[in-house]
Amino acid sequence: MAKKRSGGTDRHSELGLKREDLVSMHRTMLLARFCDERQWAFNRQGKAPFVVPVSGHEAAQVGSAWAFEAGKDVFCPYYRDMALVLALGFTPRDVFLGLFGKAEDPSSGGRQMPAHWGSRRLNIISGSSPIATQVLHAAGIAYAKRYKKEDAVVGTWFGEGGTSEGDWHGAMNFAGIHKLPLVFVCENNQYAISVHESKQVAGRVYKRAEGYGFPGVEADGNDVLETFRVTKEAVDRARAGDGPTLIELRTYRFFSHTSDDDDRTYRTRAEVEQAKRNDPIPRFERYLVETGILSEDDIAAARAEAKEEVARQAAEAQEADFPDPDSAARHVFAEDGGAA
Amino acid sequence: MAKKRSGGTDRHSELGLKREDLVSMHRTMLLARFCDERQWAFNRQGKAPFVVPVSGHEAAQVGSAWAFEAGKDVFCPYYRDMALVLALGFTPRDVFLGLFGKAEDPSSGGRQMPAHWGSRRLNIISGSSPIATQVLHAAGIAYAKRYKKEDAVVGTWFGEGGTSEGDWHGAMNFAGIHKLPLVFVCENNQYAISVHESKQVAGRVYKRAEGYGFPGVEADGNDVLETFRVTKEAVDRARAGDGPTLIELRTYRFFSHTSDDDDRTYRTRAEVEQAKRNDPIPRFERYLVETGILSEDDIAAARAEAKEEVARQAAEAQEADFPDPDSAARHVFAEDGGAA
Amino acid sequence: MTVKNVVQAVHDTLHDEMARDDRIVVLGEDVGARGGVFRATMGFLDEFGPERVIDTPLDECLIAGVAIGMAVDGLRPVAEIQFADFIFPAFNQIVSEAARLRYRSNGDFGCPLVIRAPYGGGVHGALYHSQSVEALFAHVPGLKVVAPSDPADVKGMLIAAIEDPDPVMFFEHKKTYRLVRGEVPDERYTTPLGKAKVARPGSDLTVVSYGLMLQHSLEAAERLATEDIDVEVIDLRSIYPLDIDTVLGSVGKTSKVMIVYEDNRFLGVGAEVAAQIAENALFELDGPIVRIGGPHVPAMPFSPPLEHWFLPDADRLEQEMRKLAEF
Amino acid sequence: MTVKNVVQAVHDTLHDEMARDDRIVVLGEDVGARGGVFRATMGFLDEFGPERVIDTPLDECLIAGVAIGMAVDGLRPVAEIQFADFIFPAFNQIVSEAARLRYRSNGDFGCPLVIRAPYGGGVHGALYHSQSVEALFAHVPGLKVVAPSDPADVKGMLIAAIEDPDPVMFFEHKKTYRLVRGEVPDERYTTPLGKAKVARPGSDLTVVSYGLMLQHSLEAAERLATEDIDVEVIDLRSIYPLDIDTVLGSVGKTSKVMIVYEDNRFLGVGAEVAAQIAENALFELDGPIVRIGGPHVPAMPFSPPLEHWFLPDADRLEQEMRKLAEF
Ligand SMILES: Cc1ncc(C[n+]2csc(CCOP(=O)(O)OP(=O)(O)O)c2C)c(N)n1
Ligand SMILES: Cc1ncc(C[n+]2csc(CCOP(=O)(O)OP(=O)(O)O)c2C)c(N)n1
Ligand SMILES: [Mg+2]
Ligand SMILES: [Mg+2]
Repeated sequence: MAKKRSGGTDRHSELGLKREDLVSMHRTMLLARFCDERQWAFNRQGKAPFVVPVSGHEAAQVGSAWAFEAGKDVFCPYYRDMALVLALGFTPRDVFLGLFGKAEDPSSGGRQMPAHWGSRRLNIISGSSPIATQVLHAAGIAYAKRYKKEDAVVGTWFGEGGTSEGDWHGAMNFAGIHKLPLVFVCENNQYAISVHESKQVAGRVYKRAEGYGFPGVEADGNDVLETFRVTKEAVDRARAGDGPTLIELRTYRFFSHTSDDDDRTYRTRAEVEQAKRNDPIPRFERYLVETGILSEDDIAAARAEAKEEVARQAAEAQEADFPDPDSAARHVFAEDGGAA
Repeated sequence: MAKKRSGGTDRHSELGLKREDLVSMHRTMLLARFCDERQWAFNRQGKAPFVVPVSGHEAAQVGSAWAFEAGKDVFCPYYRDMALVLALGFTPRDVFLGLFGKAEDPSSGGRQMPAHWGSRRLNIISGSSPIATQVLHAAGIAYAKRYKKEDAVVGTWFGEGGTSEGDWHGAMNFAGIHKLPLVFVCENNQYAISVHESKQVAGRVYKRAEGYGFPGVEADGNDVLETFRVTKEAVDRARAGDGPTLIELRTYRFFSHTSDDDDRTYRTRAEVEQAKRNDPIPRFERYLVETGILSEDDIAAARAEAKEEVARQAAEAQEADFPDPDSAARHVFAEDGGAA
Repeated sequence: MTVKNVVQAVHDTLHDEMARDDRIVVLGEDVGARGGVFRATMGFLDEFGPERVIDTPLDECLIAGVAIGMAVDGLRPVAEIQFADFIFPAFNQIVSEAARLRYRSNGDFGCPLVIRAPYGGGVHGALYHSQSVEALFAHVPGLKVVAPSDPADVKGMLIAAIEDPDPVMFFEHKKTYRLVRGEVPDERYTTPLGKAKVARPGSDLTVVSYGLMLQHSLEAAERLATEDIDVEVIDLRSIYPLDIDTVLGSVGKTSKVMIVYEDNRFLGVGAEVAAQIAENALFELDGPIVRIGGPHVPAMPFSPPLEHWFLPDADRLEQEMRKLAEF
Repeated sequence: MTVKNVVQAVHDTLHDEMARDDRIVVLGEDVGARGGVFRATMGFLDEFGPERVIDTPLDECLIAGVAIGMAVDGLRPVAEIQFADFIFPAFNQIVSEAARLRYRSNGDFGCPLVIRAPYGGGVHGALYHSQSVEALFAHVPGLKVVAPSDPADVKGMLIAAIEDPDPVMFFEHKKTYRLVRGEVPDERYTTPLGKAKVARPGSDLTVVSYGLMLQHSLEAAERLATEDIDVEVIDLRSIYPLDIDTVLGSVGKTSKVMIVYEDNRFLGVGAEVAAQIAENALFELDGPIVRIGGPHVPAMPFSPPLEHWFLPDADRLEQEMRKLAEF
């Protein structure tokens, strides 16, 4: 039912996305953005020692997440993926529990740094700091899924810096050899901390796929419909047994790498401002308005509601308890001696 | 001076190869083949616990070696490269000193397994057993050469199995980013011990290069003029400052992986016999005869001379002394405290 | 009971476990048609098929990382690293990932993974087919590290390792593969990880060892028995958890202790054993705590006289034991 | 003399050495425009140019492997691993290659390489920005491993490391970067690798430490001085070579010894120190050899109460020292 409303071309219907999807995608992007702004505020107030920003990556993450089936598919994200895990079922409260290192932090009970996502319930595999290790786990899981004849696709996310590690090479190779149901999503924001893509990646990321015998595609990572589209194609291929795909989503990170970084040493303000003109959220909102999905007022209301929700849940997380010190000794090994 | 003799098309003159080159290349290939046969004989007699065969790879190694300038260029080979190091200045005696673990073994004084080549004098960088580590050393050396403005090209050799390690990926990436004067030579014999290429390499080796932004070429690894030609082109490009090249030389290993292996578990005799019909030495000899470089008699004489030479030098190495036991404590660290 | 050598025990145990539990897969270099370079998985490909017997690319990082993913998703991978010397490309995946997955997820995820690797020297393996690497892993919280060398223990501990909900590094001394033979019960059983055993009871001197050095220690002890020096030899079997109670019990009896290990001495397993004895039983000792370990030289050179220089044998151990007994 | 903190000492020393020797290049992640995430190479890119100040791809294996190649070809690479926790992808290149190149070539090739890495906890760095890794490398023959924590030592030992013809692992405790300040002589000098120093003389008890724990030990010792407990504190500085003579000299005087280290206790540096004391000075001791080290738990959880649980502080060391002194 592709049709124009208010003069905008409907690109979502042919992708199988309904109005509710778009509204929900928009809300998820807003939640991520406001969680990010809120966590920076806590950091400036000295209440959060470490912040990993997501702003700029919302379209890449939410669009690609939407292409998978929650509850069935499996996710191996990296630290930048706050919007992704929000799309998969994390709440803002969960995010802030992790930020503050509280006992109820679903990822690690306060053991890991913020943004080290994980949840068995949500099929989000616990991630670490060492870059790109998760892509091999994704390959192993994809192999296991097929071995068990389960209908599941595995997605793994990483920055363009992550493509440099040997783990990434190994995962691409293994996935290609076994035609695994696996989707590789590169969020290429052109920097690994301060190192520019030109010093990081010889050639182009998406072009690497051919050398491993499967398709690589490049897409505008700031266009949520586009990131959904290319990922959906890849997920469908994987689910049909046609093997892996490498997707390169080109985007930009608006803030410093983390709160420990100062990006003014390596990026001009002009470059950052330029990139912000391509902010994926206003861009999506223009689409929503043009196609008549939401009015300007609807959007203002959605923004207010999301901001309010984030503030409320952040406050809740702030009140939560720290873990008991002695709990630090637990879970080095299984406690019941039983299987994981 | 490209001309036909005795009906064969001259392919070597336009490559800049003279009669003496061809005779010398032929002799080197023969030396390698006879060293190999001799070392297997020692192994069967219980006189050499460990043998790494080269047979089948002679054209790949000798042709590629000939494209470099000895004394100036730098070499990071792997264990299979006996013909390569013979081309670069190793003598059969050197080979057998290593085989027997004798004190005068130029590579390691008997410390390493046979076939772990190294010689500062010959710019052959000492290699280890862990696969593919040397390709990163080659990248570092190539960087250093350019930094020092020395006119040197670095060559590194590895099997198709070696392309799987992260080190290989890192070296390809670094070489591509810095356009290093580096030539990657893959001796693809379709097996890594027993593992077939189809379980080793997703896609094709030579096609990987494009993903790193530089050329990859495939060539018949059993045709010594062809391996010379493609390598020479790559060396020339590197020397001209135009960056690295990946070369995939397709060949076959005639014997088991090493004397510890038994290839009958994973290769049919028919397959091996078929491959031997493409033996690079008779093939080159046909060329030499057809173009009138050598007569059948010349070839018989060259074979007899090479075999005799190998036997003589092997016997010499057999007589040589073992290292002094206490010498095992030396060279963990520099002895003079001075620089390397 | 059937008499087997170590590698047969590995092969048969792995075979029988795979036959009873299809969550178990083996993966590594040459584990398929070749049956492993030491033949530990011989015949598996034909019997269990290529989906369960996976010839991987030549990339140990991949082997470990993929195995972790499989373990997380409910399989029971048994990965083979062809030689322990080649485990280092996988170091990050093992140490940062397998070892920390449960802890970092506060118990939400586990990693029931076994990594088998042949280690040790005395086989003309030179610098890269001879190393002992157990100490490097035993230092890392979250890993269990075992090194059985008696075929019956190999069976019981391999089953226990596969059943264990956490990652287990299973090191097999390659020289013992064919050298050490023993009776192996035919029925299925497990031998708990983390328990040492008294391999030879004695009263004058405690020798703590494992792997190939255990065999040399036992031989030296037998010889000394003819001189009325009665040596108690303890087979550690497990490096982490370390069964210090069994060691201390023996030391309490003999008052003298020697730790014999093949790995480089400095910060090898003997360092921890010695330190724990020094912390707990200092005043029960009638002699210094003696460590016999590899010199601080890369293990180990190829040429026969050099390899022999590196590796302690029963003769040398006999002398050292006699010296300590007479202290 | 100029008062500097540890990271300034690193920066200034590296800077001055680069200025005098153009064989020196630095390479690592973010060492260029960013000047290193701890600013150890701040300003270098502008001054020395991108050929000598190399922002590498995010691949530690590459960093080590490329640096080895450079070292072999006559440069003097100083590689930075951004956090010691991320050194494991480089483990194979360091342990199999850098450490063994000279030995395996019978002295034909050398590898004059320095690898710098910030290590240690107490900075809310959680499980992957807090680890101590020195023991893993000190076990490996062919590597020198140092961990100075006094700015003057940092200068002298960094120059010595760069001049050294062999690979040196240079570990800098990141918590000391800004915490520890001291006078640094302005002229160029080297401090030999492999020598411990008496950081505080005393007569009742020997405490052996390094890194952040050295600072806590010194503080605890000062407090105990008011109770007439006179603690001698030794700064190991170098893990390999280990200056056991200085330790034994002190133990001979005090008859009591405690080793304090932040790394996981099991097979950490303290194990080797304890073992060497037990071998050499057992009968000079009036108390057990006490090791205070990290629990057998991945170092170290993020949440403040958990991190505090993991990391010993001066209070706890004071108690432990008092207990041993009164033994
Ligand atoms: C193995 C390893 N090395 C270094 C680091 C330090 N580090 C953390 S994030 C990062 C940059 C990652 O860049 P990229 O993959 O492009 O992701 P982005 O942060 O840009 O989203 C680095 C170098 C690390 N975490 N792990
Ligand atoms: C890191 C590492 N893993 C495993 C091995 C054992 N191994 C030695 S050679 C080899 C196969 C290499 O195959 P390839 O690179 O194709 O070279 P070829 O022997 O075929 O010439 C393997 C697995 C090793 N030496 N190093
Ligand atoms: Mg990036
Ligand atoms: Mg091959």
